[in-house]
Amino acid sequence: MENLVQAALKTVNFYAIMPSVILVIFGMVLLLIGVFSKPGRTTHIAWIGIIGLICAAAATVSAWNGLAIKDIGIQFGFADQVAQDGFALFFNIIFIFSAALTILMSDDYLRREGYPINEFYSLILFATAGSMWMASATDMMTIFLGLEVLSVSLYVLAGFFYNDVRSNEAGLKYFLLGAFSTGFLLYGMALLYGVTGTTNLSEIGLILSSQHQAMLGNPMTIAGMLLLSTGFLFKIGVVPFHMWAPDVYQGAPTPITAFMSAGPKAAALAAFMRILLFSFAEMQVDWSALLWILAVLTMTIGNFMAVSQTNIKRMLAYSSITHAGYALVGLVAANYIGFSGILYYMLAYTFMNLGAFAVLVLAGKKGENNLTYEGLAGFGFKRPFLGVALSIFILSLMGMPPTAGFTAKFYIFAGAIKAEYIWLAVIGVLNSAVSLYYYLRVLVAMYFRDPQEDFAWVSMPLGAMVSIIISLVGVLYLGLLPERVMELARIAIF
Amino acid sequence: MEQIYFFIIAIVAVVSAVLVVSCKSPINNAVALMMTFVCLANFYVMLHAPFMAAVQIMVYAGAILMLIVFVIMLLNLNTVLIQKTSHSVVGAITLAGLVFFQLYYMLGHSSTTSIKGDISNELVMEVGHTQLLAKSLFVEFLLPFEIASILLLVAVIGAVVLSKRNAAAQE
Amino acid sequence: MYDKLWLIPLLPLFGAIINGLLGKRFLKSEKVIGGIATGVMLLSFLLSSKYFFQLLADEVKVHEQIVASWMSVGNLQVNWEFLFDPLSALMIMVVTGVGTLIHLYSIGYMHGEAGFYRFFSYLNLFCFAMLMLVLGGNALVMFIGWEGVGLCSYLLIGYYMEKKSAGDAAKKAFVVNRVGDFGFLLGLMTLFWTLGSEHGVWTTNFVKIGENAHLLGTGSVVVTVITLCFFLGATGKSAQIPLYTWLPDAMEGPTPVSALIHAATMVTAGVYMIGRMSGLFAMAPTTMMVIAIIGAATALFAATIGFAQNDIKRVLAYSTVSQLGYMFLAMGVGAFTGGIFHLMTHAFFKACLFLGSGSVIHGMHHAYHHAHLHDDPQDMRNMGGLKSKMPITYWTFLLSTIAITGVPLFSAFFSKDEILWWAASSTRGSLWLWGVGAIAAGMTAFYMFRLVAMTFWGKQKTDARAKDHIPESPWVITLPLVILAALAVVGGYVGVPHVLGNIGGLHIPNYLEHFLDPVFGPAQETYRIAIKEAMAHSLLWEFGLMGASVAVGFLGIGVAIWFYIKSPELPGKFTSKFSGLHKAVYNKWYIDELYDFLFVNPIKRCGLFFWKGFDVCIVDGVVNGVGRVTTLVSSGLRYTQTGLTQHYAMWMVIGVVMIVGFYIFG
Amino acid sequence: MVSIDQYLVLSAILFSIGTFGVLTRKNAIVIFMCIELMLNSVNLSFIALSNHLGNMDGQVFVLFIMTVAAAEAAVGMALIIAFYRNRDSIAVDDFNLLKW
Repeated sequence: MENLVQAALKTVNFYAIMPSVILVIFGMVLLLIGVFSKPGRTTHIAWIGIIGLICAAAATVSAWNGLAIKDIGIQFGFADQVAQDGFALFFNIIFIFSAALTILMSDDYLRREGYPINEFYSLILFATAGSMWMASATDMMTIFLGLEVLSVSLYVLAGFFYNDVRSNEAGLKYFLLGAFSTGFLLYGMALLYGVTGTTNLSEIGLILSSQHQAMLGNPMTIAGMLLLSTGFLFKIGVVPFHMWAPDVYQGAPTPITAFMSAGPKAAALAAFMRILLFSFAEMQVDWSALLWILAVLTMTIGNFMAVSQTNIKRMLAYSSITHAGYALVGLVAANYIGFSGILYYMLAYTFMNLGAFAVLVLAGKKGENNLTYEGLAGFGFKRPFLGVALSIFILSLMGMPPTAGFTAKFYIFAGAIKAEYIWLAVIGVLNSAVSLYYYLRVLVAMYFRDPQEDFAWVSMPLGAMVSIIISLVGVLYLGLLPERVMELARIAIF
Repeated sequence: MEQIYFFIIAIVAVVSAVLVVSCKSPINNAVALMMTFVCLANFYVMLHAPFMAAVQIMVYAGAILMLIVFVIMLLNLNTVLIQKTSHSVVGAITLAGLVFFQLYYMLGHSSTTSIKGDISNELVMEVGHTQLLAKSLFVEFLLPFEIASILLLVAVIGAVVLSKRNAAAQE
Repeated sequence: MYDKLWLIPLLPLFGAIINGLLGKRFLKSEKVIGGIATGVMLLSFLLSSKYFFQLLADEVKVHEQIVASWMSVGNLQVNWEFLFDPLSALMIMVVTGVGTLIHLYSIGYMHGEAGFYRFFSYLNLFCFAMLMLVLGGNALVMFIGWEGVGLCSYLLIGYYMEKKSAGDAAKKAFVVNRVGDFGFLLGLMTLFWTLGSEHGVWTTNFVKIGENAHLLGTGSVVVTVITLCFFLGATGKSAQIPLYTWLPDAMEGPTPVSALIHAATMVTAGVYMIGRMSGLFAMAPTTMMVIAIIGAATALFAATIGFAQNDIKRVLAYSTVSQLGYMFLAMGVGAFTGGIFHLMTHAFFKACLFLGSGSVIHGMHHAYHHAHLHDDPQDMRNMGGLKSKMPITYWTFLLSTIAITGVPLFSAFFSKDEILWWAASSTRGSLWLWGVGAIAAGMTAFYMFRLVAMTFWGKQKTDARAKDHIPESPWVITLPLVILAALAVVGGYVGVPHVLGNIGGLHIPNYLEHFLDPVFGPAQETYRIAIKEAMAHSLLWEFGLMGASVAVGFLGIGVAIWFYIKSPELPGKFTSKFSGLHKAVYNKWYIDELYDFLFVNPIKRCGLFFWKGFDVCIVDGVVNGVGRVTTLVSSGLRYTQTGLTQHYAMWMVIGVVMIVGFYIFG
Repeated sequence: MVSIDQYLVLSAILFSIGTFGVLTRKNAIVIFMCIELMLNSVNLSFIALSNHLGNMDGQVFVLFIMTVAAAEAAVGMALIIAFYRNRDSIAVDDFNLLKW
């Protein structure tokens, strides 16, 4: 038995998963602090959570520098279970931002809605750690467990308002459909395991490339890949696996909606990308063709459905489906511009979407029944700063230059054009023109309708303001001077 | 002999699986599901994985299913919820049939890898299944194992949070 | 040498930010807010002038300036860069010059409005975007300006947000513009892709595009497609058929906005863009022909609609559409200089006309307000005889009207003549185009003098309670009018055609052509766009055509005066002076009726038909129809989202089955 | 000797039955049970393949799937109870507030 312990210890490399370790530790510390705090007092817990995220960010940056100093692209840990590379670290930053912005906007919101519960923040930290494992995992098992940590946290968070029927419903729907999709995901993994005899992504890639004829054309391989993809496409919210998204996004607490549409989506994309690149690089023709169709469907259907919505949260849910479609375009392109474009896009989307949600969190009354177009009538005049901020986020979602949304879309579509998917790019641009119909309605409501409300309930708590300002800076920085971040995204691609 | 045993157990498993989806009462569903679990445990033994069989019984039949049964009892669903028949049974049968047909076709036209590992049935007999499994689990898959612990922690927190009752109202 | 170029657009942005952030809480005073906004524009104008004159003296005419690197994607490097050449120099002079005057004017016009600070903030923001558009050294920086002006236009049209029509008009403008923008982006993408993947030149830089455009091959399909896409973008922004409908509706905005955005600057962006990429457009004869035809058709068509309008601003709006048509006609026949020339003179006289109409509306509004009436201050049928009430407004308005009608020696005479001359005699033109243009010129003369007659001449038809309270506007309003009117009169002398410049041994050169030659010369030379040999040195042709178009113009003026001034007054005079000649008077009356029946009514009906029939029904119908279909499809699709978990699960399984089935069996 | 294919086909059968159940049953708990059935069929595949291929990875995977199933069961039951408290029902047809 002595040997086993030694062998096990040899594989341990906490440095490779440092950011997530920090988050897990902080998550547990938050639970403990929660025990000793007065019920209903959660502000300090939120800020300690922020400190945890800052530490994780510092660990990520230092890991990045470490890689740069040692001049290596990738570093493995835990017997090749995880990799620490630019790709994982860039996504870590996206997850940290989305978690931090979510926590910042939540504190006041939770009190307003009557659920000041400290476990909320722990769950967000755990979900973020799960995302990080997904992005850095190089083994199907680790990916699966990361995915489950993330999903289970999100099931709870979506149903977090236990007295609110809508929140219950959102949580339950997400849970049932998520578990269902997990079934397909696992079946795919089992088939791949059967074909290759391993669960390690690189080894799968190796076997699938060394035995071209025998393995690549094998229906089991293809079915395995497709079923596996299904699971990830579900999480990303790609048509026709998107149907849970609007309902869940609408019913979940607003900060969680914001969180779900940015961080976890990016995590699923990250894991999906790594699987496609590590394991199925040889089958690129197959999955590009599939994703081409799905990207077009996702962009178009998401857009069309968004047009007739009246609830802004739900509209943003469809818009987030559409944005997932744009991100897929980069995956279809399958060149390094497309891939680094996805990284860049997800970061930009995190800022603009979370920023928009942060404003909506403040604009909502208790129960949030006023988050419709009519409910925002005249908001821009009553609350000038929030109005301008929301306008900038909406313009960015629309893809107006010089905001982050424009540069991100430009990047993605440039990748598609480079890969000669000119029609895909055209459809994408056409879709972003259609998206105007519904984004514009927010601006019209805010600036061209007479105020029906006095918006007296709109306060400006510190946390939410910080999150709005961070998002604004992010959106404008990525729009005006994207060069440095694009460079990082480029380095991050293997 | 083994073939015959396999078929018998397989038929029981399939029949109980059908009962899981067709019985009207949730309790009966649960019992049928238990039956399926036990059949699967049988297969695990046949596949030289006795430890998995034990875990199957303990975790699935013992823990998960008990939890489900408790909830059914707690909500008193046997009487509360009358099963409505679904209007899309035909569609569902078609879809499930298609799923099966595709899987079947796929299995029939493909082969698993020819690269074989070094864990033969004889080795399992000799060293013991549990030890081999532990070696794999704690050396190669230590990280997923750690993550699993976090997962369980998350599940506990989740269950605690969700079963709070009107905490907000009391404040 | 031009190292502070970036300040020119940034100054207005700075003003916009200050007014936007501090205007409501801290500045409050209208004078301070207006002063800041006008001040930054004035500074910007002074800086532009400095550089403009530097450029005049400079040997090198094209200057590229990279401010910072923006993004690099693959082999493509996009910079924040400016391009300063004669074309952009001229444009920034127009934008900042006219812009400053209109800012000044707005201080008076917007006096007492609720969102005073907001208005000036938007207006400054608009100028920033417009200057970015004009100075942008690559297509993406231009696109920022392109989208930015659209956005500001949207905000300003919807400025009177309490009016529902304003909000609708704003939305319409934005949506239609976005259709155009889509064309722009599509063209850019195709150009970028073709140049890059087939010729290895990944660029969006205008200079590089110009240098490498020839790689695409003259008249090739891809060039035609690219330029047609760009032209679609231009029709959206510059209100050409079929995307023009938003412009007349845009008159819901405050009048200075109409003057600045919807007459002088933003709507000319399409013309500017074609000029900027003249090298590319010159390579696509088909596109050029399409542009010329659309331009001529729009010029004629919008002029027709102008007959039937009674709202003073809508007449001017259709007139703008029509004049923009001229500019496109010029671009289409290869008279790039002529197009830009007309753009410039049009900026002067049309801004003056709009501001003048604003002054009238301001006066009428004041009078109605004084008399507690709620009549429409923009309805010309309630005006008339304002000549004596607002003399400065009247004279500036009249001078600009004379200028627009192309009366010799006024500015539009030179610019319009150059366009028409090229339309007839260019290697890309034809006499048909000239004919259409000349008829449109006659119509322009007609409806413009109809406007003057109904507004300033004749009897005052204003409600008696209000008629004595119409004041002349304050100096901040009239000063810009005077300056613009002066420019409208003399602005044309920078581009005197050779044939006239040489009369009597004067030797006035065509300064403008010479100045813009570094920009347009290469394209015209390379693709042999010039005057046809047969007509090149024929004074007969040139004077003949000039004479004909001038004659048509005078005919229009004459008809207008006849219909709207002469005949309604004649009967009165007759009855008072020669009471015995009642019968003749009555006969005269009948003749007028006959005229009305034979000419006036058909023309009016024609205008009404085009306006109500084509414009409102078909074009609007299509625009709205697309929207309605989208909504319909959307609400149809929406019902797939039944809320039932199992339906969702079913869709997932269907997806899986289809995908797997496709790959396994396919 | 039972061949690997027999196990895999049995697993496919169970998976399809589970899918059918998810698509037709109205009771959320029963749907969850059907999902468990699907996961079990995957487990069977994994263990059969693991035995066939002679390596342990598949069995380790099954251990994790069981852990996940337990975690999901805990959270899922909590969600079901919370929903039941507010709506007095766990029929999926009653998850109908969020739609369109």
